[in-house]
Amino acid sequence: MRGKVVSLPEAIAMIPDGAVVALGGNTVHRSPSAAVHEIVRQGRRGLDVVKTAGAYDVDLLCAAGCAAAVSAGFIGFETPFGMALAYRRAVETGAVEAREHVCASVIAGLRAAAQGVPFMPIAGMTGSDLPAARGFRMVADPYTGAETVAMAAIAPDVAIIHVQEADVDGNAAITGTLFEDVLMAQAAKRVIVTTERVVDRLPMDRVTIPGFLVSAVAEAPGGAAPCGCAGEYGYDREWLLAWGAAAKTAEGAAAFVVDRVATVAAR
Amino acid sequence: MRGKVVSLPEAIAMIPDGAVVALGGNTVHRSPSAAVHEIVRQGRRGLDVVKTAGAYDVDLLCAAGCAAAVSAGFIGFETPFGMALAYRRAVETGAVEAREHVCASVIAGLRAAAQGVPFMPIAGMTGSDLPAARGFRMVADPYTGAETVAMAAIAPDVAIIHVQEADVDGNAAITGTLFEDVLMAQAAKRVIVTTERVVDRLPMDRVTIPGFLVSAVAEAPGGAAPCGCAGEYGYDREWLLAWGAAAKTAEGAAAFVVDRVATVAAR
Amino acid sequence: MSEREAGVPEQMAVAIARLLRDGETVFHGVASPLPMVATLLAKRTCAPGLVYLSIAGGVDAEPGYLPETTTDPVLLENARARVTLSEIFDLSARGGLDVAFLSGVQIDGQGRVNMSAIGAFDRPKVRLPGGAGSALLMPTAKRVILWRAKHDPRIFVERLDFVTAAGNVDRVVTPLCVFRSIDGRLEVESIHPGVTPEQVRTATGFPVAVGPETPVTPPPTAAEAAVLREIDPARIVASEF
Amino acid sequence: MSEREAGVPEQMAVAIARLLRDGETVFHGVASPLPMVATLLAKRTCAPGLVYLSIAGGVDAEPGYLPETTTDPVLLENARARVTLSEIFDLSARGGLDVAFLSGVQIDGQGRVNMSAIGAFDRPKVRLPGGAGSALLMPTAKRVILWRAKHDPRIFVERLDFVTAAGNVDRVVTPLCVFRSIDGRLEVESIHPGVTPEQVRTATGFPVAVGPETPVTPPPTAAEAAVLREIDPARIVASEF
Repeated sequence: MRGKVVSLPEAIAMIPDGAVVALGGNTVHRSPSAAVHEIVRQGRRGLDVVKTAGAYDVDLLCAAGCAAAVSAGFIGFETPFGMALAYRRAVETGAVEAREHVCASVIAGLRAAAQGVPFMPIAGMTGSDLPAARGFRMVADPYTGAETVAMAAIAPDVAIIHVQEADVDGNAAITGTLFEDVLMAQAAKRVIVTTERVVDRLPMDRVTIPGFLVSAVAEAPGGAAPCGCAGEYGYDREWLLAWGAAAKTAEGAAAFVVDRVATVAAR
Repeated sequence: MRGKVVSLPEAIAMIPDGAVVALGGNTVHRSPSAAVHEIVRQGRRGLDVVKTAGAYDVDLLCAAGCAAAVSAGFIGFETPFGMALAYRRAVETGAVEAREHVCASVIAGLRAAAQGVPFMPIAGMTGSDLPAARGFRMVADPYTGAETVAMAAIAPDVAIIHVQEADVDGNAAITGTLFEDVLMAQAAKRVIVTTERVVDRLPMDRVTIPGFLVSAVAEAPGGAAPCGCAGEYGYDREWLLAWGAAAKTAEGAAAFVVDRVATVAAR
Repeated sequence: MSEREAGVPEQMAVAIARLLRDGETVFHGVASPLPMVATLLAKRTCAPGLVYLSIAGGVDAEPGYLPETTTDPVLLENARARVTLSEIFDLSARGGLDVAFLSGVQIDGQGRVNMSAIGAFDRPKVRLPGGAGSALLMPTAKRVILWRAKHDPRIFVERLDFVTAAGNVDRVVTPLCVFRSIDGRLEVESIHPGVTPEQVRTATGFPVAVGPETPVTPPPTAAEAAVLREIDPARIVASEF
Repeated sequence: MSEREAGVPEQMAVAIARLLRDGETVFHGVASPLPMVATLLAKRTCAPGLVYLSIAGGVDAEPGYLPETTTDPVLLENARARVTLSEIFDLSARGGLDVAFLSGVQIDGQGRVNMSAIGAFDRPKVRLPGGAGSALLMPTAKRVILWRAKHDPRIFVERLDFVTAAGNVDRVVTPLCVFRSIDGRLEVESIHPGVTPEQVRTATGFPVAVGPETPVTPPPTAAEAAVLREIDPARIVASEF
């Protein structure tokens, strides 16, 4: 192997404390869990985690003390797995700032960064307390005077995207739902791709993220687990339920992080 | 056939005089030429034609008196075929208004419409006389005060997209370069798809425009000609050179329109 | 007998499905088993031409089985096309989405929702998951259908701790009843079979007009029940209970 | 002997190719045969790791033949990935595009271009095609390389009728010379073999410092010439002449 391929620890070592880190995937699907586990192992601190809808990844980063802020539209597991209790506790104790977004406003902020403009107007939001609570400002259309909320650009320092296949040059192929991963790759200053498999060469029409946007490729078989990875494996029900049970208390969550993540080499 | 399938004349009959009409494709590639020929035959008037980079389609609509305005970044044939002489003449005589854009500002305007916001900030444009000449206004980022040009939304009344394959429900598959066609389909109030072939059912990953955005599908084999259609046929060099020669004079262009378009049934 | 055993999930699913009309574009997001089942049911019964969109990106998916998580890749199976969540938000933002399914941890008498915080937003007693797409979808989708698998006065409140989203709420479907938004207020449209007006009144934190004259939600027809059994043999419809 | 026969196209192509650096992302749009050939040449010579983007959407396409029209679908052949023009504009807008190739009907001494109109913009004597992407690309791409296959004082003018675009012009390559932008002014960097300083001076409508001391553009090397013959046997490189 050559090109942009590095080990997962090498890839994660690129991320400084305090970085704005966008995570691909959605709830318990195609999250970059192996990368998140490695972030925990490396003891990264002060991250601002950007995601539309997060679950295990964000919850774990909160439990392990890696996150200082979470910029997301929704943080919670899907129906069988309940709430994100570590995230909730971290916000309630003031350890983590909940920068609540609409999923669509995360998208708008990423779009602004991807398009090289300082902000993006966004529809809707009327009647919501969010703009006032979050300091979202209004902008007037210079042609009609019509007002919309303006979302400030969100340019992650790093986007971490887990994919099914990538080549050594970083061309990456996502199977199944794309979520906001392509947009994250465009908006971020650097892109780390973790991949189930490094492959020789992908047909053009399979590539969802072009290699020239990608800084590093790390092979991470099973790298979405315990979340699912379309076409590869489903989510790990036992693991997620165990996490949900452990996360009921700070002590339980801490023990889980030590036992199943911090002291265990990459799966 | 059933679903959204109509004849090409029926599809074009949906377009009223004075409509804002976005045309897919780019220069001499995958333009909806059969639809343009039918617009000429039906004698539509007063159209505002939206395109990033147009050639034969826009030139012909100007020659035939169908266009009142052209909103585009570039109107000209590619190297072997020279300038768009009918467009040029129509603008010089005042018959057609050249609403010159940057290709990127057409995209920004379509994005605003697609995203349901009145305008879109756009990077660049500094040092250009275009904003002043075209009345493009500035907008200040409400967070930093940084100023960018604001593009007013461009919501075409109709987008006409020529594709290689579509099913009866309007799911459409473009082979080769997408150009701005998907965005046009999102921004437009109605979408007319002309297709080389109506097919039974397309695999999900082949579909570039989902059928729920499409109002009508018209089968038009050879429907991009004399422009090329990726994977199907190249551009018709003889036709384009003949048009270029005819378009040198108003009389020549008029005769060409009568002989090769107006009095000829759909190819 | 639990609500789950008593067929309340099925009652809710049919009540929701009947709200969907042929040809509408309909969207649900994460953690939405009831809307998923109801939409697939509607497509097999009252609204065959409905366009079914989900956060998984499927357009008119025909999943081989129903998943517990409604972001699941199986919701792309046999889809006619694939769209991104961004495209769905855009569709709604420009007025092209007919129905959005949303929910709330708290729901008030105007059909507004709180998904953000109990207590102060900045220093919450309970931090909630967040409103996902609701602050964009509720004001822009033509109709919003809210659902909750639980109906008690801590959910249906007089006053929200925080308004995460507000907008075009049309109906709210609960285990007890269907609310309809009339002139910006939720009114009880029908109560489900076996539910008393008193139950609805005491379970609802805002004042509601309900009495013996209130219509009863028609129970699932034999045909609806049969389709439900066919598309959802594992009773994912009951997973929220 | 015409310029075409004298190998001027090849001289221009190698002069352009040598401006490209390994690892750069490089874009050309419509009607750009010289940049297309030069970029493919650079990738085979001085800049193997260059990322070649075109309006056809190909990322590092390896076309089986070179097309006359540079929006041609053959420019997707053997590409590593496919991008849209929108994505390329975005890339440039956010500072990620290293080199954009552009041209002008008129070019002034600051390297600004007019692609819009001769005469008044609103009532033009000659309506021109329009600047395509240049008003976005010129201020945002890190470097802009202009080229024209013709060099006369009606093209290289003291004063533009209209400034369609202005920005980060680095070099301008013509049949006679290479201009370099220094402190915002075009200066003659080298004149092509066989061209006299006087020819450059009289062909240029703005004042230029050129004389016997002006360096001569190195002619194509044997290796460059061989690669050119291999990738462009039909001499598409000469199609603009």
